[in-house]
Amino acid sequence: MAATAPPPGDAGLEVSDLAVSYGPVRALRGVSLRVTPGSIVAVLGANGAGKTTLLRAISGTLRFHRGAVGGGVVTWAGTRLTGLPAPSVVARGVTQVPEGRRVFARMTVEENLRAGALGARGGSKGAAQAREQVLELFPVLGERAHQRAGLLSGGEQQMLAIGRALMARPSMLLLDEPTLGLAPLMAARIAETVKEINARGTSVLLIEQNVALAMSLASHAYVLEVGEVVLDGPSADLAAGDEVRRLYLGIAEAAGPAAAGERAAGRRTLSRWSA
Amino acid sequence: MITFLELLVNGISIGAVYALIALGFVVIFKATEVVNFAHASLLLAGGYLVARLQPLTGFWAALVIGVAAAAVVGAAIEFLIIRRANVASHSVLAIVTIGVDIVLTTELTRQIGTEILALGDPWGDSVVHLGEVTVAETRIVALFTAAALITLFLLAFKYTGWGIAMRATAEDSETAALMGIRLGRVSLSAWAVAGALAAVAAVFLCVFPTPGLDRGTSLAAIKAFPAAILGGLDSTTGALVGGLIVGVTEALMTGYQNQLAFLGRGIGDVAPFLVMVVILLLRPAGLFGIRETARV
Amino acid sequence: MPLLDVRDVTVRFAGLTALDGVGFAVAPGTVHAVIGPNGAGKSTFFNVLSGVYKATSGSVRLDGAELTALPPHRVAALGVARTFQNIALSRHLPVVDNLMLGRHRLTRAGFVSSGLRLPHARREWARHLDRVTEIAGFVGLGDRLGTPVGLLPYGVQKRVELARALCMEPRLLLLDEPVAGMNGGERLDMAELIVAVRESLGISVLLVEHDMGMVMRLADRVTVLDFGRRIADGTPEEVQRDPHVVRAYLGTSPDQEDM
Amino acid sequence: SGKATGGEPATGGDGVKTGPGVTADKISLGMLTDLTGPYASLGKSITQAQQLYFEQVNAAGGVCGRKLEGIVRDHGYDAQKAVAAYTEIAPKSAAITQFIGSPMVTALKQRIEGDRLLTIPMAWATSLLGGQAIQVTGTTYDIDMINGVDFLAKEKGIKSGDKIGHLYFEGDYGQSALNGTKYAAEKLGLTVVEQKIKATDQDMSAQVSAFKDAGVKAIMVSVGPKQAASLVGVAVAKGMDIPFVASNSAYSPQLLGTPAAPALLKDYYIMTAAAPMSSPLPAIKKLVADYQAKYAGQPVDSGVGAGYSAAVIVGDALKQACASKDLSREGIVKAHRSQPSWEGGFGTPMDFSQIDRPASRASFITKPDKAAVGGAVVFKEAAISDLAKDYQVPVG
Amino acid sequence: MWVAAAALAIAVPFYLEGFWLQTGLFAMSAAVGAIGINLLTGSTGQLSMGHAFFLAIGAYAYVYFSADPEQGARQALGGLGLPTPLAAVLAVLTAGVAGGLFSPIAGRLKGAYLGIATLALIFLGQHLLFNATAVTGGYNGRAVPPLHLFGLTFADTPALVVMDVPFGALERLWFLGLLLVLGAAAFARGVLRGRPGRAMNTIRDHEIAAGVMGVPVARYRAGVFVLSSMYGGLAGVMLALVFQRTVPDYFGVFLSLDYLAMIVIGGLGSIGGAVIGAVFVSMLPQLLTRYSDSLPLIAEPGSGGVSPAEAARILYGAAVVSVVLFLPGGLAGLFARLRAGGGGRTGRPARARGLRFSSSPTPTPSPDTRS
Ligand SMILES: Nc1ncnc2c1ncn2[C@@H]1O[C@H](COP(=O)(O)OP(=O)(O)OP(=O)(O)O)[C@@H](O)[C@H]1O
Ligand SMILES: Nc1ncnc2c1ncn2[C@@H]1O[C@H](COP(=O)(O)OP(=O)(O)OP(=O)(O)O)[C@@H](O)[C@H]1O
Ligand SMILES: [Mg+2]
Ligand SMILES: [Mg+2]
Repeated sequence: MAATAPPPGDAGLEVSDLAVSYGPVRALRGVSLRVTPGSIVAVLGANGAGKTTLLRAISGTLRFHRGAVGGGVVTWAGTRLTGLPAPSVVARGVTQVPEGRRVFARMTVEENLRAGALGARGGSKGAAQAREQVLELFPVLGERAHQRAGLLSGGEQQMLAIGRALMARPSMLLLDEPTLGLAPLMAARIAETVKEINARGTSVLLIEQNVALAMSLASHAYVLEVGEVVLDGPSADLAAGDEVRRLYLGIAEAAGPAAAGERAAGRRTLSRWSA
Repeated sequence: MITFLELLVNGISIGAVYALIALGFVVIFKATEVVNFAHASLLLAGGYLVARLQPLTGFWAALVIGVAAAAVVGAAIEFLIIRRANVASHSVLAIVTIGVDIVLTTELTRQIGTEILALGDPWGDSVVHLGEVTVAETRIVALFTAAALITLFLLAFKYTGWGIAMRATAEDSETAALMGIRLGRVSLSAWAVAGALAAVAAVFLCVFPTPGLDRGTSLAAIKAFPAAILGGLDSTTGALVGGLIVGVTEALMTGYQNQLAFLGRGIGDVAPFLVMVVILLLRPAGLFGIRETARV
Repeated sequence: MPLLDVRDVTVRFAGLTALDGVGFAVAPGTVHAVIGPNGAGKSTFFNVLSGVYKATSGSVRLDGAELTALPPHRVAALGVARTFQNIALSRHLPVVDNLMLGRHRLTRAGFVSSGLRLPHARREWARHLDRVTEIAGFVGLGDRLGTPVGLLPYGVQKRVELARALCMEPRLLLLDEPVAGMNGGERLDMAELIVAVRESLGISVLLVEHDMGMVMRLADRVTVLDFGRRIADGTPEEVQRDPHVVRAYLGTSPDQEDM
Repeated sequence: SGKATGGEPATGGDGVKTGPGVTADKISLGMLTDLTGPYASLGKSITQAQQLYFEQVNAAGGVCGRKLEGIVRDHGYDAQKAVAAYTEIAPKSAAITQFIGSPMVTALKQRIEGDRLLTIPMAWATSLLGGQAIQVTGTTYDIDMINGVDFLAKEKGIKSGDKIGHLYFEGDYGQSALNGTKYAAEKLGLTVVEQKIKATDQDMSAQVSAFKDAGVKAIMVSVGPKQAASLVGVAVAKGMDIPFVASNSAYSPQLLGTPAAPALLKDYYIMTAAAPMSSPLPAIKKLVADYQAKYAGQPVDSGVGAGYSAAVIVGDALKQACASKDLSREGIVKAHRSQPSWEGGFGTPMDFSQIDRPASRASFITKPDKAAVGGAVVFKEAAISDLAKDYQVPVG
Repeated sequence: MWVAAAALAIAVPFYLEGFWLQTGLFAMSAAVGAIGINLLTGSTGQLSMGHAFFLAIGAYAYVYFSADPEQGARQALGGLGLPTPLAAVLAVLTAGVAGGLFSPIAGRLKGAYLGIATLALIFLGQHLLFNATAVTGGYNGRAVPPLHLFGLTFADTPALVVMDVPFGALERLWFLGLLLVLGAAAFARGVLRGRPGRAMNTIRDHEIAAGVMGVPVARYRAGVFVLSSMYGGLAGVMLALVFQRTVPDYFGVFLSLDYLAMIVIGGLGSIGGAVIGAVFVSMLPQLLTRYSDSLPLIAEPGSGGVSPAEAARILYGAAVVSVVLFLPGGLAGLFARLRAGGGGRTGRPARARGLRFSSSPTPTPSPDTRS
């Protein structure tokens, strides 16, 4: 959230024609997208569409999953990120909050935050500043500073994960499903926080299943389907499009609970087991 | 009573040496979650280097160079093998270190051959009299060294970025990388530190009251296992306490073996392991180890 | 008589009270939701129910049988099955093996009879494999039985978890955030599945979920926890109107207001 | 199948009956040694000395017109490897000139006797006595210790009522030696304070404390060189001014390069049946010269003497057997056992005709000496103490 | 192919000399032991460094149960003089009981902690072997009574000649050994593929989930430990029969480590892997020693270079390391891949997998993972 404004005329984050495979599994094919400096861009898509893979390719963590970039490039502020190891990506100001929080369970909250600052530029003064801002965003982390992170609740862990990533004072934040498993209130809080982080100058690439929330945050959205970008555009336009509503936004919910119940009962039955 | 005190002091003094060895295990375990069975061979390598250099350079220079060289050996193991091992489980890596240990120990014992190499340390066979009890000066030095190093590492793990990086890496290397931690460096430094610690421990293992380094020296490292475990594999304080418990148990059981003849002679070698089992029954993660509380 | 009767359950961790005198009852054949902010103690409560944690005090009775002092496998033996908030499957094993594990409590073959492949062990295996196949088909995993779980997408893995729980032929099914991380279509699918389970098998379902739409649609009754305490209990409509609940959990965001 | 024809004794063209390991021009001799385990130093010296002997004999025309050939197998002091190595080389050996490790010899004792294969163990435990084929050379550990206790009583002022300590290794070696000490102590009215250790133990501080506490007046030492050095070093540092009497395995010349040297040079005695390498005996002088010529720069320790004399014993048995035109295994063992007073020039005469007694009861007493070849010099010539004379050796 | 393998196995004793038979028998014993520890370490994820202890229990219990009491010159040796097959069965059970006695530890600990805790068994075991002389014979060990089964004695005497080949102890034991290995492997396979195997794998992968699914985790851990101990005990009995003598020094730490090396080299969690690893680890030093004369690089013993035993150790250590570095899945995985690849072409593994503790082979997944 350090307000390192991108150089003028800069392209922000640019992904072009990216292909990624895990051994024989081709997870991404020719994906191109861009995040203009200072904006929030959302990526939507069904489970397994390749959203996480996209973030891994940007942050340089594919190798932890035996995946490899098969073609295309990722650039940030004009420099090429493809092929760099994760710490070098962090050093260039791009930080990812991993899917599923992944806090260091055996370390205290405080130590988790310190770990987040390890790859940052700017020395201890910068770290102290970042810490202050993180605690301002998430006061609960201050209250629980000396508790082991593994014992926090899911929401608390999600806050810690975001806070930890902010400790590196990124200019580009990659968020992978930050509201996963969060209570409505908390999800809203996180959304607010993302807005606030963005307002302070950090660009955000957001992956989110809660489409309504994603659309309300992002200025632009991309829809991934089986490793390919099938739709993109300003989020307002996308949210209005029928096809998207039906396919990805689960608007069929509108049919109501009773209808769902009937359909299910009609389609699926399981006999009782008698031993 | 004098005997008891003397045995106690002996036990504490040898325990300090075990603690130093155990500390090496703990450092690697904390940083990589690997139980390093190659520690025994690192020990032998460190001792060997010091012993070989000592006639040429004198003890202190040999110690410095030897410790540095052992650190390089440790780092080389990490760089050439551990880093490249394509495993999902830390237990498998532990078994890999057994392989490393076999190769290194075989080659080193071949080099050592039939010799008993003196370390040429400045303490010689002088002893310190504490009342009626005598202890070797080397052991007093070992005790202070162990206490100092252990405190140092305790603080380092808790408060330095290096310590936090190590622990983060041990827990979840991918996420650590996302924090900008350079995994290779962390693991390399852990192994280098373990190598250096092994060399220091080897020095104290091979000076008076032992005549010197020989091919059997590395076997003593086995005693550091119960020391490391009963203290808690991830605890530096545990290494110290564990080392002392093992040393004292061993010394007392050995010293009183005539009174304990019904347990069979040579019980002194078994006793530390029995103590370890009892402690693990009561505290499965060791005295100072953190019990893994799984959350689902 | 309620199927599940929870009275005054308290769980303390060093310096933290995760559950504080919680009590409620679940009627047979109903879907009962437990909701609350993050860290309210919902998963802790599930852990108590399934024997993973010991309650500091209080009692949980299933059909009159006291559960609180039992280890997890004894609780399972009484017919309590659950899924996990974070997927807990054997990633390297194929789906079918993960599901067959659900049959563990219903089968008997031990080391000796399996090792010697005694006829009754083989018959047992075949019989239960049939049922597992049936359940897999019901859940929509019929064509994935041979696939290692680790290769399946997250949403499908969630369904494997549900199927594994069903394979235990439970009387009480605990679902910890079954649709977290799913998109709209998948959520719908899962909701249908839960309805179908309840209707086909008539078992009780205890549901922890943050998706309020889903809770409102599925639950017959809702208990709300906050800071380990029960702050509300009632039908979905009652709970939704409860000001405590709105303040602590739902918030006053506009889309909730007009719901 | 090739296995169908067994290795039955046959008679060669020269009228000499032959058995396994003997062909028309070659006699193969097995050597089961330790070159990589705890006894590697001993094993190396023994093996080299024996190879030196074979070379010398072959240069002089061999035995019975046949060249001697050694088959070396290194078992690294591992029982399984030793058993495997024995299984491999026994069918092709006429005798075994060295077999290191009493646990290994014990493990194979029945098979060796069944195979009638003359074997010289490089171990001196009484448990190895009692068979026709296995020949323990010189004294056993217990007799050395009896002679040692006798020496303490006669020359070091140990008297009835005193306590003496004994530090010994777990196993055959230590146990045999302890038996000797106990026997002598009982005869002389002494009390034995025992301390048993393992080969992996390094630091003898606790043991010294226990000895000191018990007030021992002397300590018998039946451990490895390293432990002996630690014992003596710690004891002297703690101000125990007492004599130490050691079995021959509890000393190695390398110790004189360690901090324990002064303590060892002070009051440390080593009991041995073979004359030390510094002895002026002509046979030993020649051996030392030849060995140093062939293996320049390598230490001439007691293993050289032990190995060489064992090879000579086997060589002499082969020569005897040749004289009676029977190089079958039976013939070799019989020829060997027909020598009641063998004298190879290595210090003590040996009696090979009795299977249930050690070949000799006389021990040299030697002392460490930096300048001497092999690091030890004779302190007292070989002699049989009165105690040892009457001693009934436990067999098996 | 199976017929050819069977024919080969049966023909071996008619052609190969004692050394080979003995080496083969050691490998068979090791195979049984390795299958046992693989059930524990490979399939259940429980590291054990105490396997040698159970081999010792098996070997010594067999001797004690089958030998007649003996009044030696220095020490009396106890014995029950039971029929030898009964003694063998009881010995295996005794090893199981010994494993059961350790179950408070085996059921509660895991990973490195259990590994090092089991090290205590080795030291305790050595202490007992050396000190309980009336049973064990102390440092001398004891002679092993040959097995009598169906009127056949598994010893060199009485002499037996089959098709002109003298059938000594080794030849006779060969067939028994083969049967035992096959039986042990078949049993383990049944266990792994059956209900217990799934429970074991889940304990390895997710302990809490296993408990919640109704698996009594501690009891299962203890049970697998007992089973693996019994395999160790059987391996010990076989070893004793081949050795014909028990030697206490043999059952030390290094033997335990050898077993761990076997299962890693062979392939964790797989039965075939355990057998292949056992053969590799037990044959390698023997072969190198035997052919030391004709191998380049290896020096004549005593000549100062790398001796055969040293070369064997180094190769063995290097094998453990390189398998993990280059052969995920161990030798068994390599064979499986070669087979899958139709011999020449290496079958591309569906998804590069690291070495892991696992059981059944992974079927080819479908790349299509759309939900
Ligand atoms: N380590 C891996 N090895 C093999 N295939 C993988 C691996 N990780 C992901 N995949 C596959 O790559 C594809 C994309 O997965 P990814 O995790 O990127 O999806 P996602 O859009 O993030 O899904 P979700 O919403 O479930 O998080 C999927 O088909 C998945 O099965
Ligand atoms: N094993 C434990 N030790 C200590 N504290 C714990 C433990 N398990 C849970 N807690 C604490 O108990 C509280 C309740 O946690 P729990 O996981 O039950 O919350 P939850 O209601 O499931 O939240 P979420 O909706 O985020 O999953 C949290 O504050 C958490 O930190
Ligand atoms: Mg994802
Ligand atoms: Mg929860």
